[in-house]
Amino acid sequence: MAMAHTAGADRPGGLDEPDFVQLLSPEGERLHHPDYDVDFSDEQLRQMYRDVTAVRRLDTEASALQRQGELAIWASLLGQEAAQVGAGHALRPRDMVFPTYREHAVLYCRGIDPIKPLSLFRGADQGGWDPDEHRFNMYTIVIGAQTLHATGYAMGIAKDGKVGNGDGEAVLAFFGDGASSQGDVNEAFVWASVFHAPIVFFCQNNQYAISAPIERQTRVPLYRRSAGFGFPGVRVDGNDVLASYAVTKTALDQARLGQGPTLIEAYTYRMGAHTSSDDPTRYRIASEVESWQAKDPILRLRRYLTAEGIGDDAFFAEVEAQATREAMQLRERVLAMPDPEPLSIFDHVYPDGSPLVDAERDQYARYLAGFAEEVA
Amino acid sequence: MAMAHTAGADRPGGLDEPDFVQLLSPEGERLHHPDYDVDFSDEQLRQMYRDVTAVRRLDTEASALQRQGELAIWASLLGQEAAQVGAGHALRPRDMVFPTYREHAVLYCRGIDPIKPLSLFRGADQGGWDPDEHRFNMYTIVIGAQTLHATGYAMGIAKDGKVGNGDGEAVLAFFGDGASSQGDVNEAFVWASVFHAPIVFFCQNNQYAISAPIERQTRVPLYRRSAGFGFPGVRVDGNDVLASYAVTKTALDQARLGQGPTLIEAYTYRMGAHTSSDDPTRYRIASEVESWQAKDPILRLRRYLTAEGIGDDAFFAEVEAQATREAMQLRERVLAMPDPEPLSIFDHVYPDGSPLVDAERDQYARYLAGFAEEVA
Amino acid sequence: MTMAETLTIGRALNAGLRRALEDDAKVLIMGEDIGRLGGVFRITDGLQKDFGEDRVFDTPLAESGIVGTAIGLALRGYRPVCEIQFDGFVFPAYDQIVSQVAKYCFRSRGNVRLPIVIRIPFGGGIGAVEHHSESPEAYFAHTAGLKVVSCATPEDAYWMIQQSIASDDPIIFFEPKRRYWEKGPVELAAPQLPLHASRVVRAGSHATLVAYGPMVRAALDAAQAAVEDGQDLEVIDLRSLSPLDMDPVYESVRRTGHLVVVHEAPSNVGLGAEIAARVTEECFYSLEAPVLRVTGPNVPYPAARLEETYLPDLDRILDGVQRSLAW
Amino acid sequence: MTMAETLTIGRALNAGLRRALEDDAKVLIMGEDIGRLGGVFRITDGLQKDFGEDRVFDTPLAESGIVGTAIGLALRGYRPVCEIQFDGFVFPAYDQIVSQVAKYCFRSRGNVRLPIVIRIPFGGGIGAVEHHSESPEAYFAHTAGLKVVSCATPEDAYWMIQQSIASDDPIIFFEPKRRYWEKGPVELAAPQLPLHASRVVRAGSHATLVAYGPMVRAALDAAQAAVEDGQDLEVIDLRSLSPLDMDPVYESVRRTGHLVVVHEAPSNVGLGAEIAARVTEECFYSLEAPVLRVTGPNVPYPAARLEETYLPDLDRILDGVQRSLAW
Ligand SMILES: Cc1ncc(C[n+]2csc(CCOP(=O)(O)OP(=O)(O)O)c2C)c(N)n1
Ligand SMILES: Cc1ncc(C[n+]2csc(CCOP(=O)(O)OP(=O)(O)O)c2C)c(N)n1
Ligand SMILES: [Mg+2]
Ligand SMILES: [Mg+2]
Repeated sequence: MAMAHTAGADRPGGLDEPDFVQLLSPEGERLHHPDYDVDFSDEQLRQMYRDVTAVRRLDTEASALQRQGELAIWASLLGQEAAQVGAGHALRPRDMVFPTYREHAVLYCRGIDPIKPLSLFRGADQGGWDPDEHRFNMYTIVIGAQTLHATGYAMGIAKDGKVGNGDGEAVLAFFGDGASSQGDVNEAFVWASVFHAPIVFFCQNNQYAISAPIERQTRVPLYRRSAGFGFPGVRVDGNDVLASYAVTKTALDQARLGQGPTLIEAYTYRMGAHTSSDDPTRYRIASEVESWQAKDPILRLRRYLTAEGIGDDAFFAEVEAQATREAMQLRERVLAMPDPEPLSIFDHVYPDGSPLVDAERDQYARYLAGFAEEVA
Repeated sequence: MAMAHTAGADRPGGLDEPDFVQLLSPEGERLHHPDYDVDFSDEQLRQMYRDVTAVRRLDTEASALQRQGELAIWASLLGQEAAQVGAGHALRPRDMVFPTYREHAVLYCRGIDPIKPLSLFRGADQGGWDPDEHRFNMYTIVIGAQTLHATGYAMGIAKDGKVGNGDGEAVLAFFGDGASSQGDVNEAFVWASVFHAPIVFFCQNNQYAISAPIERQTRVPLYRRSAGFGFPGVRVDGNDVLASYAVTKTALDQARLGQGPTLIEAYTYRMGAHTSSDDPTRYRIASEVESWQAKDPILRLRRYLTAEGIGDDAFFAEVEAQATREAMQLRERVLAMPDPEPLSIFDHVYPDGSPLVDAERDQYARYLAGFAEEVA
Repeated sequence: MTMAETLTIGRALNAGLRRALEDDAKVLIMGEDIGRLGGVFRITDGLQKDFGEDRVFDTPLAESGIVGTAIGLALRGYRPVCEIQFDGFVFPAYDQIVSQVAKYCFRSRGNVRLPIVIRIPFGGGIGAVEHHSESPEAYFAHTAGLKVVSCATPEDAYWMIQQSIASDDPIIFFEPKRRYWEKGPVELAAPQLPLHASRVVRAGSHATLVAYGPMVRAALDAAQAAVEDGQDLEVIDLRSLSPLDMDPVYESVRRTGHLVVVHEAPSNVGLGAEIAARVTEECFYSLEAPVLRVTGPNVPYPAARLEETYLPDLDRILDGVQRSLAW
Repeated sequence: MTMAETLTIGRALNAGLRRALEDDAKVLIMGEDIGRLGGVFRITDGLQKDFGEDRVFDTPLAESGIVGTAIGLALRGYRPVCEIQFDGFVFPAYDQIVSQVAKYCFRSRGNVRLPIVIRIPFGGGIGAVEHHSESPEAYFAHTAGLKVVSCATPEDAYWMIQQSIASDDPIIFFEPKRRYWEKGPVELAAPQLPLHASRVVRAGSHATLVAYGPMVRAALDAAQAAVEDGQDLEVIDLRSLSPLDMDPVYESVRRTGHLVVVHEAPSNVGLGAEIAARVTEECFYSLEAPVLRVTGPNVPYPAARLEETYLPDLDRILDGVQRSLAW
């Protein structure tokens, strides 16, 4: 065991940051950090391994489904499994999550049926799960918008008195490195700080906003952004599930206890394309991607589990098999997914309904019926 | 002479900040600062005194005109004369200024006819001076919007190659403490940093955004905001015209030399109402205002000039008389200001014109002519 | 039993907000300067004092933040009422309103309701500087998923704000700022109309005037003046700008054959166009003239000393009526 | 001498941008992912490589920042062309567009011109997720001080983008994203029409169809299909959405007596309403039926597998024509 500290280039994406927290080296070596020392049970570690493996497998399946035309588009999380599973495990049941469009692993850890994001990316719906049920908000595609929703929600937690006591609740808000440039995200920082809201901002710095490298958004590491808004920031190795867990848990605990917001920058890498529509060869070189393969988040956990005897080949094989079964089931369910009813476009426009929409629904129904008649 | 450092409460509006730059104490004592030591010539000091006195007098006249119904509204700069005149003197002719709606003193230092803002607040026009002529943009009322314009302009300076060399140019962008919460201002910080633009952000923290005290915008001093965006911030005593000059000049020089942006927080106080429509007694106590009277920016300069023998009673009396003359002339010109022509509302909607607007102008002219006929 | 009181529109809004705060502990009021100051128009005067800073609170100065955090508060079960200080300052929040507030219910297939009210003092006529006199209602009425209303009388102010807060729909609530000081009777016992109903406020037979918000008074004044010329104008206050309650308009136009729509916003792709299109479709054979529009011209809102030129007034409305009758 | 080439709309835009960059050193192209990637639709493909990062550059990810800094660049004498990645992402920039870009010339009494072009790929039909298929043109057309155009053919794409960049007016340039891959001839020598002119793209005598952007093709297809039913439809491509060039429309309607307006955006307070209102006013005695609108319904844009229900298509357009003819 050694003390944490990884060297890197001197750029906003660089690793030579004093606050970079790492508990598991790429080689699977367990490191310790003065502020973030957590003891993990073997079962916890195995569950994390199961989850990172499952979400990668599901992601692979989704990518395949997209290529086969079953999904319109897919936003892969490849490479970001550790950041997300670590954060997902740190959540308590009453905590509330505000994702972007890429947090499939957090969604999975929340216990939401993974078919949900697939129906969204298939174009069958717009992700209509009930945010309250699993305390996981709908995906948000407009970059940064959800950080304000998250902050307002956290203000509501405080108004409800659910902070600073035994049944404290907190909010975990995700956003990307690109999103850090949006006014909304910075306004969310203002609000969270001024209202001392129980919120943790979790920025997955995967180094790209589509084709724009992190240098296009900032000259200094993103975790430093929050200090000027009055709350702490910390950079964590986003490919280290243990560190992601430890840092997120600490920050959520502080939020629940009434100590206000934290910004976490999970330093990671988008291994795949931005989405299935993207062609990353246009803007980055293969060697860069390869260099990150060595930092694979699953590999290092497996190495660690192996070295410690927490997981053996049988365990890994079983996890793999289970992940494949899940993926196959998911595939079948996607293929069997019915298309939505045409007239459903008129539903739920307004909670209280609208005569304009009602009239249009009726007119459209008559129009469709006209075709049916013609055909008959 | 003593080293700069003024104590204050431990609040975002507090004064006990290591970077607080002061060169002239409220008592008129000349202080020195390791980073901002400037030698002022006597004539420079006298000119600054003339300017702070003139703008205060003009401001008083404008307030009076408003009360007499000659202006629709007035946004007084009372208390902020030093911050603005210091900044105004630090500008070079080719530098470009982006004001809010309160920078009457900067406008004055730029050599713009002070009737201009009065015609705006009278409602006779919307401040239509030519930004290029005096390199002073139009007033901007939408909070924060101008910081992006300023940043874009600064990017243009860089594109023109007017940076890092002898004829370097820079931009000075004003905004308020309240504006710091707007997304636009934070986006301007992102852009300025990423494009290394020759711009100085000058935040007049007058402690209030209408009724909202600075605590409603931030938990930490505003000058610290910029570090997380990758450029330096400095807090200056905004009631100290020498410090304001020194800090602004240094920052503008750095910008011109290609060293990128700086954020200046001029710590000052809005002595009057937000505008003539406002009633500050609803949200702040008299003793607070009184405590700032002791820090009056003009008083301390006068004390210093007196102590140093740079200005004597004759000088002060002459300056006062001159300011009064200017104010009286201004008053007369406001009273004589003609109302705009009704049909001018159809002018300058588009540089290239529009058939829709032309048709409406014609129709309106006919409509007005109809009245004339009726009367005749 | 009636419990009528005479109030200004401003005081009626204040009373309505107060009652909403009393009736439902989940109601929150938030915005710039709405606490101690009571808002720049004093519409929230005294509410923070009486209901506390937890329920009535000043926000930082950023409109996207106001609406964006209101969404989060609504997701948490609150019913936020946001004040936008002036019409021209709603645009920084436009993304949150159009892409988030308007769509949440639909995209969640009804799982999420956002009972948010966004209050906007709108329109000109108060001698203000730029961005303080805009009429941006068309931008919201064109947006599916939003409802848009505007009150024109103290009684409507009092009830419509309460009905808006009680509604689960997101509502853009336009307040006729130049009429804040106009007085009228307010029946406190119960509302006379549902929120989304238009109303004939003056019966007439020669031509129909349709208006809303600040222009209702202008239309009534025009109708009054027209009496001298022997013309009997019907005036309809739309009250709801989206959805529109058109039946009273159709009914009226079928009788009068003439319709003039009045609003301050520029005509181009404005509410008047929609009303003209629908009325023409529904009353094609009743119309004796095309629907005419008397609106602000298609130019940016001008400096205050030109606003009388810009704003529709009694003369311009009557000119519109004459043109319609002479068609 | 003609120099015609066959290009897709996407390539024609690219060629037009290239030529604008060549013609005027002050032209800049800026936006998200428009550099090395060439834009998500490759409209700016190769331009950074050929004109350098100073003139064609990626911005940070924030639309208000894009438009706001473009204003500053324009004040400095540049002619920025901003790409908004998708229609649904223009709203964070709405304040800068509506309150700043649109008003600068007017409020400066002509001292300031902002020759900014804001390119927006718009409309549905590409199977995208939410916020990628919006038709927000009415929000801009209602705004005095902006001009709004949309191209429907490769030739117009090539010339209208150049004309827009050359114009001193701020222009919102809507690109029919689902038609980016459609091919057509492009005359490279000189444009046939000024920027703000509408055009009869198919002559006909029984009824008039008005469309713009992606719906021009749909209208032409409908007219083609109508031939089988013995109907001869005239199709007009508006091209300019603000100002509207209505004379060809009036002229057509005076001949046909029937008008159907087609757009993807919801009908309520949309472009179709404006056209209906104006045509009714100008052609009151020629119309044999009210102007009908075939548009997207007044609901948020739905999930991709419902967009065929949402979008006007050949059948719905013909249904509109039948209803008009049967009035
Ligand atoms: C307001 C807005 N602008 C543009 C887009 C288009 N867009 C989708 S994802 C993306 C990049 C996001 O980058 P980042 O925040 O780093 O998240 P990541 O995709 O890397 O997870 C962009 C520009 C959008 N969705 N919303
Ligand atoms: C976008 C926007 N929202 C609200 C307003 C209304 N308003 C005008 S000044 C002001 C306070 C500004 O405070 P600050 O930035 O501190 O500047 P100061 O007036 O103190 O100089 C507000 C809220 C506005 N002009 N623009
Ligand atoms: Mg990213
Ligand atoms: Mg202030």
